[in-house]
Amino acid sequence: MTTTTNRTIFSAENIDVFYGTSQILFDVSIAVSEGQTMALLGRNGAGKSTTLKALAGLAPPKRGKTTVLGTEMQRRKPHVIARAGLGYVPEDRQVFPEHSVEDNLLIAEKKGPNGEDYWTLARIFEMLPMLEPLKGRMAGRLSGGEQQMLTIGRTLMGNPVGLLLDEPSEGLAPVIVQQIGALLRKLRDMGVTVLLAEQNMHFCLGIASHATVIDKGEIVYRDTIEALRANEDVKARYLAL
Amino acid sequence: MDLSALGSCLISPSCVITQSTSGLIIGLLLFLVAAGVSLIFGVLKVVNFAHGAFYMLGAYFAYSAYQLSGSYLIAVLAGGIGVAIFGVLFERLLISRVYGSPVLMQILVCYAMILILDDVVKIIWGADFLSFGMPPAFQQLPILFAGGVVPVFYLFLIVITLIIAALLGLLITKTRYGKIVRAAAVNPSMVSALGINTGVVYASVFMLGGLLAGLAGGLAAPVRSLTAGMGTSIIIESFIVTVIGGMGSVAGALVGSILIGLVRSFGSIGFPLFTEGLMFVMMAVVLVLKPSGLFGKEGR
Amino acid sequence: MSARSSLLRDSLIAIAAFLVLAALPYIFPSKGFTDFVVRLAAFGIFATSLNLLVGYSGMESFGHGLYFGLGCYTFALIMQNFAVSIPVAFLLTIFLSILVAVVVGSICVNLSEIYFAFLTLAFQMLLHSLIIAWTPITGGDQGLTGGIPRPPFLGIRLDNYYHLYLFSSGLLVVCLLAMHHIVQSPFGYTLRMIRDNVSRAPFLGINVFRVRLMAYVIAGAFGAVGGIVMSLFVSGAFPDFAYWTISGEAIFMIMLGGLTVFLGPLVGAVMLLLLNDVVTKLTSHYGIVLGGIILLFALGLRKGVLDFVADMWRDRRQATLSAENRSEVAASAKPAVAAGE
Amino acid sequence: MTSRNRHAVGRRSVLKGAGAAAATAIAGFPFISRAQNKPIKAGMVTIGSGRGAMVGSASSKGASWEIEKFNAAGGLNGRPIELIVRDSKGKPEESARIAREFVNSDGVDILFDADSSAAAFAIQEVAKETGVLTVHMNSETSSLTADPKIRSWNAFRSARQGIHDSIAGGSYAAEVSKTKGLKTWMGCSPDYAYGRDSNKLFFEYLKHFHKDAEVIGESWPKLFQPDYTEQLTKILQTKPQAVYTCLWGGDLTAFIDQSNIYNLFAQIQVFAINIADYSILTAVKNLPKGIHSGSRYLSTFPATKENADWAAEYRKKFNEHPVNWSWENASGAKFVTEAIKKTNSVDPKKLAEAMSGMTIDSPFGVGGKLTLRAEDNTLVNYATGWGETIQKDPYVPDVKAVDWKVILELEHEWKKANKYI
Repeated sequence: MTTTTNRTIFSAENIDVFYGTSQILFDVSIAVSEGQTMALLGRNGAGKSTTLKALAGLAPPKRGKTTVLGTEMQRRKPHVIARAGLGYVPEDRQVFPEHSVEDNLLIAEKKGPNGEDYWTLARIFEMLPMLEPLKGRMAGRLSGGEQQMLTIGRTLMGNPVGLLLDEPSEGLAPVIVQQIGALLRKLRDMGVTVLLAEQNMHFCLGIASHATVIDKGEIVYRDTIEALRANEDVKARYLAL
Repeated sequence: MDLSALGSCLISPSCVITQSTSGLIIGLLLFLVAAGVSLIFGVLKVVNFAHGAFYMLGAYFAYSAYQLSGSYLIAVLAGGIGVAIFGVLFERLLISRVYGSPVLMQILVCYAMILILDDVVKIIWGADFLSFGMPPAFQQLPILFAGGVVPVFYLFLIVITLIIAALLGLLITKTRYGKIVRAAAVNPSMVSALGINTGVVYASVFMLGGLLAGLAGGLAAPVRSLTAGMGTSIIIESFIVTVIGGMGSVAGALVGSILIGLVRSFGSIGFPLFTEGLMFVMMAVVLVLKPSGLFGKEGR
Repeated sequence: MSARSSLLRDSLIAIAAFLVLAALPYIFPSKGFTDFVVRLAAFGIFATSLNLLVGYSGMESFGHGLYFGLGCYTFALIMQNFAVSIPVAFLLTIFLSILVAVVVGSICVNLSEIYFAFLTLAFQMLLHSLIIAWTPITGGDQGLTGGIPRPPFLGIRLDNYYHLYLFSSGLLVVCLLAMHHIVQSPFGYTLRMIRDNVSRAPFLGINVFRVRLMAYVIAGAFGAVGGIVMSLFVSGAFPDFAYWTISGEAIFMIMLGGLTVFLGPLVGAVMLLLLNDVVTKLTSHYGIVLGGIILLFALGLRKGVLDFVADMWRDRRQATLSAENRSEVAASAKPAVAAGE
Repeated sequence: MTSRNRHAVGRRSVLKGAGAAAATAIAGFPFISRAQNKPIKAGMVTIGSGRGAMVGSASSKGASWEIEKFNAAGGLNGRPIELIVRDSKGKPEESARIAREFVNSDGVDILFDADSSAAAFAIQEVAKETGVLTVHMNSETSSLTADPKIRSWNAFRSARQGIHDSIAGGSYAAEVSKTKGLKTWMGCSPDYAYGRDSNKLFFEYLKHFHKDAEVIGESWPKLFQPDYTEQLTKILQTKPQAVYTCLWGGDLTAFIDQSNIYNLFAQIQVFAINIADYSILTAVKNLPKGIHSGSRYLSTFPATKENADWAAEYRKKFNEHPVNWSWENASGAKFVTEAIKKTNSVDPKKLAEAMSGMTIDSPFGVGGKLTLRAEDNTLVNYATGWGETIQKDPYVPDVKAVDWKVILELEHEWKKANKYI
C-alpha cells in the first residue's frame, strides 16, 4: 500500500487541444501526484473529457506536453500511454458489447509499467463481486451500473499506476452511484492515483482530496476539495447548473 | 432454364452427391478468400478489392515453390506465407495511409494494386497461362460413393479447407488474439486505450487474410490454370459471399460460400445460362430482406 | 446571388464553353481530337451524374454503370429495331432509365452506406448477366454489332463526325448546366444537408427517402445520357458498358478529379481518358504505370485534383486568420481512431 | 502494349518504356497528328493484359518476325515497316478506339487486328468508316467475312475460320463415331459467341456425316471460368459417350486438369478442337492420351520441312513454341508484305486489289500454298485436320488432314442456308 507523496505520476503542462479547427483546451496544466485522488470539476462541455482524452492520447494536444512517470507522452499513441501506466475509463462505458464480461476483462489484461501484476481476474471479482456471477454474460446486456463497474475493472486489469475516470456516476441510479463511490474510496485507500472528472462535486467529496475546476477550456481554480466546498463564489460561477 | 433436369437430379442420390461435393469444393475454396475479405472489412472497414490478386499471388508463389521443391506441401505453405507477408507490406505501406480517407479512396488504392500486380505477374511469370500439374499423390481414380463420383484430390481439399475453417473459427472466437480482433472491429480507439497496438492488430488481420487467400491459391493451383487476372472472378464472388453471410462474420462467410457453391453446382443443371445472374439475385434478395447479411449484426 | 441570376450566369458560361468547343476542331483538325471529346462527353456526363450521388448526397453507389449500360443498349436497340428518329429514341431511353431508377432506387436508397453500394452493384451485375444471357436480343458477349442507323434530324447528321462531335459537346454542356443548376437549387442544398446530418433531416420536415430517391433517379437519367453518347461513338453497345468496371472507372474519375467541386468528375474524366490513351500508347506495362500514377494521387494528394486546389484556395484565404489550424486537421486524422468510425 | 522497336517487338524493357514516355510525352500528345514518317506504319490492336495477354504476346511475335524479314530485304524501296502494337485490354470499345486512333492520329497505312472476335466486329466498323487496309488475324467467327453486310472490301482475314473447323471436326468425329459406335453426345463449350457458334456447327456437321448422333445435353461454362467442376459433374451425370468442347487457352488446361481427377477421359471420348497447339500441349502436365483434337499449330502438320524449319527457327528466336496465333499473324503479315512488293505501293485500294484472291507460298498451307479467297476476303487452304493425343512430343502423331473440297462444298451450302449468298 502506497501513500501520497509529492512524486507526480502523470501531468499535462500548458496543453492546447483542437477538434478540427476549433480549439477546445487553452493552456491547460494539471498534475496528479502519487496516491492522490484529484477531482476535475466543471460544467458539461467545459473540457473535462477532452483533458482526460488528451492525457490518454486520444485527443493529442497541439501544443504543450503530457507526461506519465516523467516521460513525455504528447506525441504518443494511446496504446503506448496505456502501457506506460495510465489507464483510461471513458465516460460512456465503452464495453465491448458482444464479448462476455470475462472476455472484456481478459482483453485488457497486461502488466504494469514496472511489471506490476497485482490485478488478476480473481482480484477484480473480489473487488467487484457483482460481476462474478455475470462473467459469462454478454457485456452489452449488463445494466448501466454493471457496465460502469466493468469498464473500471477492465482498465484495472492493465495494472495502471494512474487512472483517468470520466464521469463514472453519470446517468446512474443513486444506489449505484453509492456503490461506485465506495469502489473509488477503496481504490484511493489502496493508493491508486486517480484523476476523476465530474460535474457533481458532492460525489467527489468523500473521494477526492484535491479539486481542479475547468471552464470553457481553461483551468480557473485549484485547491483542496474542502476549500472548494467552502468557496461559494467559485461554485456559483463554474459549477452551478 | 431446365427445371425438369434439376428436378430429376434432386431425386437421384448419385446426382445429389456429385453435385454437392462439387458445390462444396467450389464453396470452400471461395471461403478461404471470402473469409479474409470479410474479416478485413469487419475489422478495418476496408473493402479490399485487391484480395483476388492476393489469391493469384498465392497460386503463383506456390507454382514457383513447386517447380523448385517438387513438394505440394511446401508449395501450398509458400503460397500462404508468401501472401501473408505481402499482405502485411500492403497494409503497412499503402492501405494504412488511407484509413481516414473515404471508402472510395481505399478502393482506388486497391484497384491500383490489382493493375500493378497483374502486370508484375505478367513480367515475372509470363503472359501465357501456366498449369501446375496434379501432384503424384493425388493422381488416383475418383472414389465412387452411392453412385456419386468424388475425386480424391477434392476430398482432400474439402477436408483441409474445413480444418482451416475450424481453426480460423477457434482463433477468432476462443483465443485472446481473436477477442482483441473482434473488439477492435467494434471499438478500435477503446482497444488502443487499453494498451493494445491497433496498428499491429490491423496488420495482423491483413496477414491472416493474406495467409488464407494465399493458401487458397496454392491449394487450388493443381486444378486451375494460372494467369494474370485470375483473381477477378473470385473477388466478385467473395463480395457476394461477404454480403450474404454478413460482413465480418467468419461463420457467415462459410455458410455464404457453401451456398454460392451449391447455387453454382445445382444452378448449372437448372439454369445453365444464368448461374451468374442467380448469384446476384441471391445477393440482392439478402440485401433487401436483411441488409446486414445472414450472420451480420444489425445496426452496424 | 439569386437562383435566377446564377442560372443566367451559368447559361452564359455554358454557351461560351460550347462555342469554344465548336471552334476547337478548327484549331486541332484531327479526328483523334473529336473522338476524344465525344468519349469525354460520354464519361464526363456519366461521372458527373454519379457525383450527384457520391459527392452531393453521400450515397456511394458502386452500380451506377447500370444506367450507362441501360442507356447504351436501350438507345442502340431502339435505333436498330424501330424506325424512329433519334430524339424519340433518346427520350424513350431516358424514360425507361427513369422507370428502372424508380424501381431500383425504391429498393436501394433506404440502405445505409456499404449496403447501398453493394445492392446497387448487384442490380448492375444483374443487367450485365441479362445482357450476356439474352443473346438473341443483345448479341451477348459479342455486343450489339452492325452499327446504329442515324437518320438526320433538325439538320443534324450524326453520321458526320463533326456533327456527332457538336451533338456530344452540346449534350455535355447542357447536362452539366442542368446538373449544376440542380445542385445549386434548394433541392441540392437539401441533399447536402441529408449527406452531412441524416438524423437531423426528419426534424426539419424532410422526407429523406423521397429526396434520396429523386437524387438517385436524376443521376440515373443523366447516367443514361452518357450511355447514349457512348453507343453513338462505338456505333453499338458492349456488355463491358454494364460491367462493374465501368462504375469503377467513373468512381476513379471522381476521385482523381475531386468530389467536392462540381467540375471535379469532368476533370477526372479528362485525366483518366488521357492517361489511358497516353499510357496505352507508350508502354506495354500499362498496369504498372497507371496503377503507380493512381497510387501517387491516392497516397500523395489523398483527394482529387480540384479538391486539392479548392482546399489550397481556402487555406490561403484562411492563412491570415489562423496559420496553424490546417495541420491540426491532418493531426486529427490519426488512423487508429479514424478507421473505427 | 506498345513497341516502337521494329526489329524485336518481343524485346521490351521498363526503362526503355520510361525513356520513350518522357520523350514522346510532348510530341506524342494524342490529338496532334505528326507528319508522315518515312517508314510504312502498321498498327496492331491486340490483348496485352489480363487473362488474354498471351494473345498479344504470340500475335506480335508472329507478325513482327515476318515484317523483320521484309525490312531486312530492303522494305519498299528502302522504306521499312514499323509495327506499333497497342493493348486493348480485351475491351472491344477500347479496340475500336485504338484502331481509330491508329488511323486518325498515327496515320497507319495498315491495321492489324490481332484481338478477340468481339473486337474484330468493332474494328470492322472502323475499317469500313476509314477505308484503311485491315487484316483480321485472330478472329475465327465466320460471319465477319461471310456476311456481306459485315464484310468490307478493305478487310481480310488471315485466321482459320469457325465454319471450316466445324466441318472438319464434324467429318472426323463422324468417322470415329462410326468405328467406335458413339451415339450420345454432349457439348461443353464456353458461353460466348465463339463457343456457341463452334458448338452448334460442330454438332450440325457431326449429324450431317453421322445420322445416328444425338446430343443429350449441354453445359456452358463462362469464358475464363476458373472452375469446371459443376460442368464436369453434370457431364458425369448425363453420361454421354462423347463430349465436344471448344474451350481454349488456360480454360482448356484447367478443364483437362479437372477432368483428369474425375477420370473423365477414361470413361468418355473427348473431342477438344483446341488442344493440338503447343500452348496447351506443353503447358498441361499430365496430358491424357486419346483425346481427339483439331490441329491448331503443330510443327509436324503439315509434315513438311518448311513447316518444321519455321517452327524450329521460331523457337530459337523467341525461346518458345509457336502457337496458332503465331502462324495466323505471320500469314497475315506475309500477305501484306507480298502485296506491298507486288504493287510497289501502300495505297489501300491497290493493296486490297492485290490481296483479294492472292496465293502465297507458306509452310502452313496445304501443298505449301495459302490463298485469300477473292469472293469473301478470307483465308482458305490452310492445313487443318484432326488426330488423337499421346503424352509426349509429337503429341498428335497422326493428324488426318481433312479434304478442302468437302469443306468448301459444305461451306457453300452453309452460306446459302444463312442467305449470305
